[in-house]
Amino acid sequence: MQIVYMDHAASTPVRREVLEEMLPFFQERFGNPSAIYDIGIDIKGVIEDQREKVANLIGAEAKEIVFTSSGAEANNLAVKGAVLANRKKGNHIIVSTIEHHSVLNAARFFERMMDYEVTFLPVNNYGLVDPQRLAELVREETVLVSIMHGNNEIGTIEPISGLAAICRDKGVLFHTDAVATVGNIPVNVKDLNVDMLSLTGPPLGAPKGIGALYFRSNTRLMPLIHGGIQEMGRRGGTENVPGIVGLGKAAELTLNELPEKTKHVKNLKDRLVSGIMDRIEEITYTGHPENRLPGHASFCIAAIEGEALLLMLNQAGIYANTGSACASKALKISPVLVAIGVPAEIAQGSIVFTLDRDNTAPEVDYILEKLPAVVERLRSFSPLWKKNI
Amino acid sequence: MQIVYMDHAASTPVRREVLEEMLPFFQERFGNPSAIYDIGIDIKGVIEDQREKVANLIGAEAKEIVFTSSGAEANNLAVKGAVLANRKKGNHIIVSTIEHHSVLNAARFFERMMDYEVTFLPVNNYGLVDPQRLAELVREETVLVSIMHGNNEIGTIEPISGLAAICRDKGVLFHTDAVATVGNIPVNVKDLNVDMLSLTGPPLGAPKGIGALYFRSNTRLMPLIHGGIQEMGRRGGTENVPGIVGLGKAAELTLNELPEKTKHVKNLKDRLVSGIMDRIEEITYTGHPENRLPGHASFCIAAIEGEALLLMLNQAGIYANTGSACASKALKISPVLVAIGVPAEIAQGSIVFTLDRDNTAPEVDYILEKLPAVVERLRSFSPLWKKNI
Amino acid sequence: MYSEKVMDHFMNPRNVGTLEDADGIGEVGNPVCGDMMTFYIKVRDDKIDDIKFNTFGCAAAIAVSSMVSEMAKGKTLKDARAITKDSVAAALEGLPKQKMHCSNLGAEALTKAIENYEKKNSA
Amino acid sequence: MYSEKVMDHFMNPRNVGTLEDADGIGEVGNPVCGDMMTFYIKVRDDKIDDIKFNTFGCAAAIAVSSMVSEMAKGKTLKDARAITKDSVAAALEGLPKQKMHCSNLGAEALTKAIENYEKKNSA
Ligand SMILES: Cc1ncc(COP(=O)(O)O)c(C=O)c1O
Ligand SMILES: Cc1ncc(COP(=O)(O)O)c(C=O)c1O
Repeated sequence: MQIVYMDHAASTPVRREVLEEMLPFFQERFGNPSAIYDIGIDIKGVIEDQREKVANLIGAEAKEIVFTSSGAEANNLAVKGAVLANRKKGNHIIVSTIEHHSVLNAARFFERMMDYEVTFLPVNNYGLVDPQRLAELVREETVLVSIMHGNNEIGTIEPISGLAAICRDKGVLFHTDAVATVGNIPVNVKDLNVDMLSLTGPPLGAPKGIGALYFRSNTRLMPLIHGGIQEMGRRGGTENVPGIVGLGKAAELTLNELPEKTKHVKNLKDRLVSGIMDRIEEITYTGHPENRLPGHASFCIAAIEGEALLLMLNQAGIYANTGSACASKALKISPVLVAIGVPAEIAQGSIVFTLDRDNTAPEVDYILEKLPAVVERLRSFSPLWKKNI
Repeated sequence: MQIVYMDHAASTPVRREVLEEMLPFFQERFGNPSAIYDIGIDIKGVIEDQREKVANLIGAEAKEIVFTSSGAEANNLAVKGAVLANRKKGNHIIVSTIEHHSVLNAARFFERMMDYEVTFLPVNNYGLVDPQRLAELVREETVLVSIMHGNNEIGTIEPISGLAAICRDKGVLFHTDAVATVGNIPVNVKDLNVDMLSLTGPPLGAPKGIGALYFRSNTRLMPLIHGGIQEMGRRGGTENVPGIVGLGKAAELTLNELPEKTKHVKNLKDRLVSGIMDRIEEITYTGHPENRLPGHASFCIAAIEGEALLLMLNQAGIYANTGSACASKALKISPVLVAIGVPAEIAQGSIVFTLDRDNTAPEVDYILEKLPAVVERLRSFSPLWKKNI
Repeated sequence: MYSEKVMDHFMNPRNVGTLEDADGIGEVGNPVCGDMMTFYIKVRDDKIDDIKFNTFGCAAAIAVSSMVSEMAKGKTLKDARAITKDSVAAALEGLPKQKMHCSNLGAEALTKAIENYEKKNSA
Repeated sequence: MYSEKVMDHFMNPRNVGTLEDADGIGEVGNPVCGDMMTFYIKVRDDKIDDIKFNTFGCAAAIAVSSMVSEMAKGKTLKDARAITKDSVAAALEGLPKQKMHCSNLGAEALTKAIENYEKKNSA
């Protein structure tokens, strides 16, 4: 059976070149980077080289990068680390309503446990935050604003540099979760004008278990994982050396190949989107039509439910994602779809395709062949579908 | 040149069988375990199998294991997670003076930032905590007691089950950092009677970047990394699948091979210790002479300094560790050596050998040949050595 | 996640459709919650002579509907009413915990259709 | 961490030892802090004719002592006094930041030995 994997936002295989680079660090080059003898110093040097490569990818300096175990850890370190290190400044945090759980729940932690106030900044129907609204909400006691760069569910890219500028002007720290963008579009911390930025390995072809936080030098940051002097005292624990090597190599490859990859996935995505919109009626393309991740195509299809759709596609060898309530462990519709105002019954028919460099035009065509038939079949069961009423 | 690596407490190479088990999970089996389609469900099942294996190694149930990125993260999750989840109970924490930085600094975080009181429980000259002293210090407001199982610098094993029983009687949560013991001696959470226990991958032959926390079911725990529903809501972030697979395999191997390994390293260690004590004068064997990690040999050698000793041994192909001030980035003597009452100038001559399954008798003999000569040479430079005064 | 039986009934649901001249119709659920089922029955000699359904919902909801329709077909109304969420789930060789409410919906929709028939015929 | 030069002077320190009939002795540091150096000098014609040292300390401390002894040997007292922590570090092709205090100790111990000599001879 043909297999077409288009759920790269959920997971991406490690690139061959990346794995090869990592392999020696499991067994032969296994030394502890904190050790003072030659094999420790060697590994320490390797880590610093990777820090440089990751910094290069996003226009930062090596000393502004701290390695973490995931995007979620980077987000928690940014939110909790910055808020705790600036407790005296105030007790107000602003996040958008479409943030990833790791940002939302880190902010809510302060609300529930520590007497902070959290303002949830709404978005419009495209998922865009309104800079003017942000400017109105920032106040004296605001410690941190966290607004994601690219949204993983609807693909929308936020106007970060403008948002960050507002905060910079008012002396408020600005963090962006760039987990969905780094590896998919050019990201430059100077252009974005942010104080902190989170990223993770898999979108770059690095393994699970490694991520990083950029923090502008002089940004005060309380460690999330207290411990020894690793990561300039910002994160305790023995370093995940193979993971760091993988992230470094993947960053280096990405820097070189990004323009080509972006073009490739955008072409495929455009073909997929127009093909789907042509073939399926009563369908909504969610998120911003232009300001979006190049390989991200998200829809809501009326009268059917996303989990059923996904599993029928799975039977046809197609892998995608959904924000439907039934597909979530909490049986709740994606808060992102709610935030952009999709009616609940329409949001149930959510489906998301995320493409990467290894996807091909025949794969897109395979989806264009299978998806309409699957939708038609599910609609033929549905009491909501017009022909059945 | 002969290479003799005896710094296994700092780092241990990944076992071949473990790496082989991990490899398919970087590329072929790369699915996201939260995904609802077949390849996601497959990976989810794999993770639950590993959880079972790790639980088996320490006599726990699978649902009582949460995977972390390191021992330090497990310690932070235990200390911060338990203290925050039990804020109403009180604001007093007890830790021993010889805890790892990740426990000490997590406790100090509450002292500095959150109006908690931390009591540092002293140890005797062998590094042992006094149960009666603990019983006196536990009080109404005590939320958590954290005392390590085995100490990585002096090898001493604490009488955890007795200490935990005192806390259990008084309704106080008890955590033990078992990073230095799991993989080196049998560890059973029921026998130890603890509520929480931290472990990490490398001592088992698993890679860096993976660890775990055992928490007795019903133990309330606030996540350290907030996020989605991964790890039963106790730790957000995409799971480090290859790392988890490595830890599971390593736990399985360890369970089978531990008695043999323990015997092997203890024999070698005994040969090393008696050989060194016979050959070098004015030397102290630190830590408890019997109640200690089987492969752990630690000394303080008078009139010389540990970093110099380590580097001269390094030139002879021998890898060891030290708690001397000059070898630490903070230029401070190991607080553990201070805590057991070693005079500062003697503590400078600290040296630690930690053995593992791949060490051999000829390697021990090589050290017995080289070490006395290196010590003699450094003493020949030393203004503190009796022959030079 | 799902048993083979669930996947079979999801991929090839039995008795899908509507009955123009249904004797009873039962509808439960709500698209806002993600699940909605409509059952149609024809009754003859106090037995369920024919049964059809339309379902909007997840794989479990569709499989449950199919299984309920299969279990009910040919049964007396009394026996059909005895179909419970647990007997449906058991016939499907189990359902994930968070999907048990789907099997409840199925039994409920069938019961509603029977009640609808009885109400019409008791008048 | 250490330059090759440091490692060379650490592994093969020059001028190790004591001088029984030293003209000046300088001692700095403290074993409690992990570094202690004693320098012995013989002076002839206002020049350092011979120099020896004993050092307790890390590789940097030993290398620094060796380098200072080599730099000082044969120099006039005035020139020897001009040896600074930076010139020692430079001669060693650099030292890690947290080890710079070792090179300071070396220069200081030499200065103390010279002062000790001068004090004795000014009496
Ligand atoms: C006793 C002890 N606890 C905790 C840790 C931290 O473990 P990790 O390096 O996996 O974070 C160590 C590491 O050496 C240790 O020896
Ligand atoms: C936008 C966004 N932020 C954060 C995360 C969390 O990253 P990780 O899974 O590496 O913890 C994700 C994961 O999908 C994401 O899409």
